[in-house]
Amino acid sequence: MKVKILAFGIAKDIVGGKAGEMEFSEHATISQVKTALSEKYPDFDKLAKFSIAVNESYQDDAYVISEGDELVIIPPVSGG
Amino acid sequence: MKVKILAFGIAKDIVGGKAGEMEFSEHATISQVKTALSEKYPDFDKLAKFSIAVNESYQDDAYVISEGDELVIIPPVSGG
Amino acid sequence: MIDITISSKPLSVSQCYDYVHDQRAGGNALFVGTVRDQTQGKAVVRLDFEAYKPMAIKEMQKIADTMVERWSALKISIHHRTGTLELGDIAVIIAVCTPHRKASFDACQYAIDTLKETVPIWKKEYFEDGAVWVAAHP
Amino acid sequence: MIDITISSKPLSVSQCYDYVHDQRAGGNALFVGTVRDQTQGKAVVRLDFEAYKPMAIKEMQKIADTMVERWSALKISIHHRTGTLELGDIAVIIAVCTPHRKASFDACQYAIDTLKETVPIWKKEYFEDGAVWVAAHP
Repeated sequence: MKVKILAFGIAKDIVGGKAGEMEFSEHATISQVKTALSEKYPDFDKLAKFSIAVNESYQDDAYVISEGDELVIIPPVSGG
Repeated sequence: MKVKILAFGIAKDIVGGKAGEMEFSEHATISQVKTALSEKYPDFDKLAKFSIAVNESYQDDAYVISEGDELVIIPPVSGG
Repeated sequence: MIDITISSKPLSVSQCYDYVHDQRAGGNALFVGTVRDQTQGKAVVRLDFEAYKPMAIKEMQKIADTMVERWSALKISIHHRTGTLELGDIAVIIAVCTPHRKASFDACQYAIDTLKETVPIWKKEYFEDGAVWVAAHP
Repeated sequence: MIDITISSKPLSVSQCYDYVHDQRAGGNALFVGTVRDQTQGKAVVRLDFEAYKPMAIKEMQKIADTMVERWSALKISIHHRTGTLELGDIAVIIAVCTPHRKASFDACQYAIDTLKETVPIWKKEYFEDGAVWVAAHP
């Protein structure tokens, strides 16, 4: 399935744009999403960490994504 | 010797005015000043505590007063 | 009783204080984060803040909810700036009032510490010779 | 870099913030103490603050000196009100800026805690049925 991905901060620089789409198998987990991102964009492995938010909430590695989810790549935050 | 005494807060109510004078022997200590005050105005013993400042600084019980000192009775403070 | 704003316009300390000001409260604590002129000895020229706004608002709301639960905060104002900031500009304001003062400090400090860990906002620091996304790399 | 005021006129949070605001600082902490509408469940009508002004200024200066020494405070503003205050009025403002944020909270909390112990200012609380000098009796 095709899933929409948004990127912010340095993640936007790494993927080369704010919004994109990636192809994942049905029932893919966040863990698989992160692995796929690191394979396609090796610069993600250089980050202190990165998280994935789904529908405006952080989700852990075991979370299963669904068609229509909006995934957001959250590199280390630095507000304040 | 006669010494000028200022009183603030509840101390002003106890001694019945903001400024007064009391007679002390030469080389009287703050400890003796406090005892004399408690004897003359028993209400001082009802306070949580009271301190004496001399020339705008707290002084401890052993401090020896001199002619010309300005003693200030400092009941428990409650600023802020 | 919770006022959360993410704005590209300059932030106002008195606006946040006025919001939290309450006769039921004795203690008001405020934290104001401003743009420093240097980072580890290197001169900063300006900053950019980028926010994932809808999620940032949700995460700030969670922080405020915890301040209410844990420290009985009566009113809370959290304002964060986005866009380009010059030296000395205000990046964030947290204001909170509580019945007693100790709680106001604890709640305020919790809020800024947690905001810096969880709220999806990113700071890019510009130096004379380039720019970096803060905290991105180990 | 130290601004100490005892005044019978209303205090201003933005005035204190503006004083401490500094490009060398990343963290500004402010504490604002206001008149609560009750004390231990009893309705407060108004307050009077009386200060032994010259000594109070000296003791506030000592507090500020310690904030500079112990927490590298860059600028400090301590304003205390005297006279009659109504509910919600500001009794005290402490504002401090430090290079890093943790120090600003610690310095600010030290200042208000110490002010309440050492600075010769006295608060009289007025209730419907009388008045008391706060903390006078055990």
